[in-house]
Amino acid sequence: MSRLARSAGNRGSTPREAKRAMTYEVLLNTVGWPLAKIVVLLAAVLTVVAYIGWFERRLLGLFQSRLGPNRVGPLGLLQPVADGLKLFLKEDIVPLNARPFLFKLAPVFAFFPAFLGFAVVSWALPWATPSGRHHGFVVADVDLGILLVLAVSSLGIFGIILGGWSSGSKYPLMGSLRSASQMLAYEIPLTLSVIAVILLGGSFRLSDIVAAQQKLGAYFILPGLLAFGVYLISAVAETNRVPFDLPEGESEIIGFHTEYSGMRFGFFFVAEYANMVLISVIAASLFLGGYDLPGVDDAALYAAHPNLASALGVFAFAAKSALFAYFYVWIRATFPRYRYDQLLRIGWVVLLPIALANVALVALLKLWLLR
Amino acid sequence: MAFLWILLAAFIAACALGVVLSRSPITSAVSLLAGFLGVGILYLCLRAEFVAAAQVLVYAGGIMVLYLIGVMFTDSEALRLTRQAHFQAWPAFFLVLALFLWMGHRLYRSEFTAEPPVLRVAVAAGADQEASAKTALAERAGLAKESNPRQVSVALFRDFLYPFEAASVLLTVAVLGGVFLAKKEV
Amino acid sequence: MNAIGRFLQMVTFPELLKGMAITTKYLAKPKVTESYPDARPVLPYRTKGRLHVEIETCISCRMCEKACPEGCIRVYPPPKEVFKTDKRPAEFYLNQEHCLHCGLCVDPCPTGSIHHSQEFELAVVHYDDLLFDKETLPYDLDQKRFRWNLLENVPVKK
Amino acid sequence: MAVETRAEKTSPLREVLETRQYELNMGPQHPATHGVYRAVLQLDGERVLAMESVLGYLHRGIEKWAEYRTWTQATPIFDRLDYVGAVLNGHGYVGAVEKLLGVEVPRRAQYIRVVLGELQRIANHLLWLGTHALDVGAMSMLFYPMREREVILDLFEAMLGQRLLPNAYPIGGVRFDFPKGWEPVCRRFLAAFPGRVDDYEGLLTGNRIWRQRTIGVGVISAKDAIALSLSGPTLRGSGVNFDVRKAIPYSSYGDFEFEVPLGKNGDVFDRYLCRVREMRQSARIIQQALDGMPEGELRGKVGKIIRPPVGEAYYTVEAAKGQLGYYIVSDGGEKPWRVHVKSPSFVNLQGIETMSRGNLIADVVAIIGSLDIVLGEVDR
Repeated sequence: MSRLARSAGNRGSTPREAKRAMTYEVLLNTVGWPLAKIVVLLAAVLTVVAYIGWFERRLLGLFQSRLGPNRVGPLGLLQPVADGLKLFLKEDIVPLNARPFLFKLAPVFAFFPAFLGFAVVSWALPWATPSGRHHGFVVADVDLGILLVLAVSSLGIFGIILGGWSSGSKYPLMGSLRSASQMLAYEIPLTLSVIAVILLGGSFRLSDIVAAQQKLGAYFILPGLLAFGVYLISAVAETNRVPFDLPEGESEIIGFHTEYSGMRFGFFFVAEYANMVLISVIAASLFLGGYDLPGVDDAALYAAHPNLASALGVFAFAAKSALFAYFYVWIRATFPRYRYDQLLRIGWVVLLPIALANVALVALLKLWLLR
Repeated sequence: MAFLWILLAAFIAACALGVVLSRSPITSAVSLLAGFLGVGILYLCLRAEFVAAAQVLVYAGGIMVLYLIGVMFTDSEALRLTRQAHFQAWPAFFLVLALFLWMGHRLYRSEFTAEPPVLRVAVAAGADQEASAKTALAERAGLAKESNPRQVSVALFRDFLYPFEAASVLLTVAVLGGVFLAKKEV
Repeated sequence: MNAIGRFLQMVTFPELLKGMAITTKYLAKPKVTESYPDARPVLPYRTKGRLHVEIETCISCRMCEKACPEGCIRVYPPPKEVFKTDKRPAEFYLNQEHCLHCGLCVDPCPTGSIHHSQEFELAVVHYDDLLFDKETLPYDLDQKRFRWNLLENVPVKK
Repeated sequence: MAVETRAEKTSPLREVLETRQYELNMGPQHPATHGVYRAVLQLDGERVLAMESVLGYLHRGIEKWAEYRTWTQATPIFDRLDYVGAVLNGHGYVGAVEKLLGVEVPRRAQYIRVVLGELQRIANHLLWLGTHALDVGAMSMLFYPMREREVILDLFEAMLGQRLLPNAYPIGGVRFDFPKGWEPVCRRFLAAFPGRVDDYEGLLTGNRIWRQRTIGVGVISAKDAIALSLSGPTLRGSGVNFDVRKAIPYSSYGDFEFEVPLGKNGDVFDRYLCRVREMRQSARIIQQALDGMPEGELRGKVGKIIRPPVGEAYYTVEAAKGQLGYYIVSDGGEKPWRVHVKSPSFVNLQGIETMSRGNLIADVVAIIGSLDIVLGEVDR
């Protein structure tokens, strides 16, 4: 490390040293910074995911005239730690009927896609360092950001299907069947509603979509109100939450993870909350302007105080995402659960035509009004 | 990069063999899934991110789910015990071998150039169109820098619009036929 | 008109919003949870908690023993010569493990020596901790000062 | 048809790929069966083709148990039949013994029994509402009714000393009068209660998800319901006007004005509506009973040792689940010779096979919920 630092300091003294400095520079840009970003992002996301569980339970408690978890630590803030510890210490049971390899693989399949999607989310305007470099608040600012999220999140279903099937039990099997048909039914409206936003924004890249909203002067929730509604409903269905929590359906079929215990169950659990966070974050940046500060001219602020704008942007983004998380909990506190056939009917007969028509509508809107 | 390619190719080939050789249908399906993902990564290496995303989204996320459901709900233990269609194995082997040899031959004989087919067609048609084709090419080169989805959309909606639409008609017909068949059985 | 109204109701879902308003209403209201070990509940006087027996006033009449449907009370009167002067039981066994908390033993007691207390935390480490004899019987110091008025079931100062 | 026969001949995989039914054991450990009830479902996909109830996991031999106790000692055990409607159970047994003894229960005691019984009915329906709604997925609806039920249980504790299994009545009357300060609390509860029921209805009755989940599900016609001798709200949901409180008024129920809510279609939704409306009616009855509470004795003339004359008696009350009947036979001794319980949950459970045939698994859960069974009473 010290040698590297020295070589960077005496830049260009000898050709060999210069080459080494360049290698160092390249390594830093291709491996170092992305890795650091990934670590920071993963830590942040994991913390948020852990506390979204606490948030949900507390909020549900408040909705239901009770207090929610408040025993572990102040305000119950250490509850996620206790839960995690409990899951880790529990016995890991593989049923006799199960297919051991797939049974063990399935939670991993559920776990990783849920976190992969965060890589393309643009959290704020780039952070400026004193040396004049700009670091984007994004791990991979690729062309097809939102498309990548959709593609990767569609993989999460394999964890559920394989987990349910490989348990070798009827209840999880039914859970995984429900889950599979539900995901298929709601993935299309979800994608179509996102496509409407992509049409409005003119790019797959999330930062471009936010920039387009800033340019338009209005968040896409206004021109894409229908898309927003479709997105909201199908996102609830995609994350298996009330009123579309049939794959779990804890009073009916207990769920695809009936046979799981310990940390393997924990993986599913964390994946579900990670998906919830991801879908809130995506919704915030697609429809509510992401890190745009409402009522503030972001560009001017960024020109004056770039880092202040960035920091405020992260907070605005978090607040907007929390709005969605609150909404999900609110819904969970209020509604009963749909039935399997009703759920599929809503997906295919109601949401899909609306989403299709909406794409056409938004295209016309784009052609005539927002040129 | 070449090393990565060899690794991926070996992985995909292994997955493909797993699909064919495995006795348990669920293992076949899972190896097919792994193969799809491998191909997706291959596309990523070729800088065809859009195609990679589409591959994962459509094949891995959509079609494989249907396969898996289909396989899951058959009695796979009984299926494993029945020897299926063994009389077809040898003819199929020779057929595939012939196809493989033919494809290898074609690949070996063909020369790879950086020029896209449009230009070659234009050159063949005459110097008159060459200029317009060249401007198209220059435009494409500009696009290549710009973005991946745009390239795909230009290819689909400008260069190959008719094949694209024909394919969509074909798919619609297939869907209708599927619905028809399914309805009849119920 | 009716059809239009129904359509409007379908797309604006007022009933779902009403439900959400109700949950929001309770979000702001005070909560009903009692944080039990921190805040001890104040139990009403008639609460039938653990049985307490005042051996000092017991006259070994064995009415409670006969009344108990589970047979969890055993009273052994003292020998006859002692009984003439001192009616306190020679031994008194109480099996709290089988107690139904029905209160049937309290009704017939002529001296009000056996009664339910407000003690409700009956969890013990071992079953044997629920078996009591004369020495270990729980004994309510607060209620010792009172006699039991059977009809009214209210405490009366001695 | 021709295609199919050819396929039959040619495809060796036909047997493997054929669509088959399968059997699913729902319970005895299942969150939606409200205890240790087990249903064996024959399923085609998620559709129920046939259903068989398997009972007896909670059999405790309560009827036999009572034969080994004196008449008085047997009272607390009948609380444990339907452990969420204990006061009403006790009322049934005590009433039967009083009938056999020929004891006149004082009017004040009768009114107190009405008040406590209707409170218990509300408490039972609240618990039913919470669990039923939770089965269908409405989570908050578990907690809101529990909050009100807690008030009722507190009232029970202040009045009877216990919350759940209070051993409420001695033979011949009631044990205690209302304690000081009890009536105002009860009246306050009654004043607030209709608003709370409005809230439940706001969350469920109009809600389209709830309606879709319950309307047209688990239908049983009035004819079938009578043939299966269902009773209580389960029967009235099918539109049959039979309520023991009206048909055979006991314990001065004739003095009070109340309606018997009836359903129309006999589906889950109608049974739900019946129970919710019944709660409002119960509150009305309590109000009337508290207003018109007569003065007087609390207990009729009953000896310390109860020895009913040789004979038999049948006494029936409208318990929370339906018609609860006690058939008792005395041989003139201190102990009952025979106590037989006609328990509403057990009888109502007969209807489940008719109701759930052709429905989905999720509907079976809703139907079990709508029957309001308590396994303690089913298996006795």
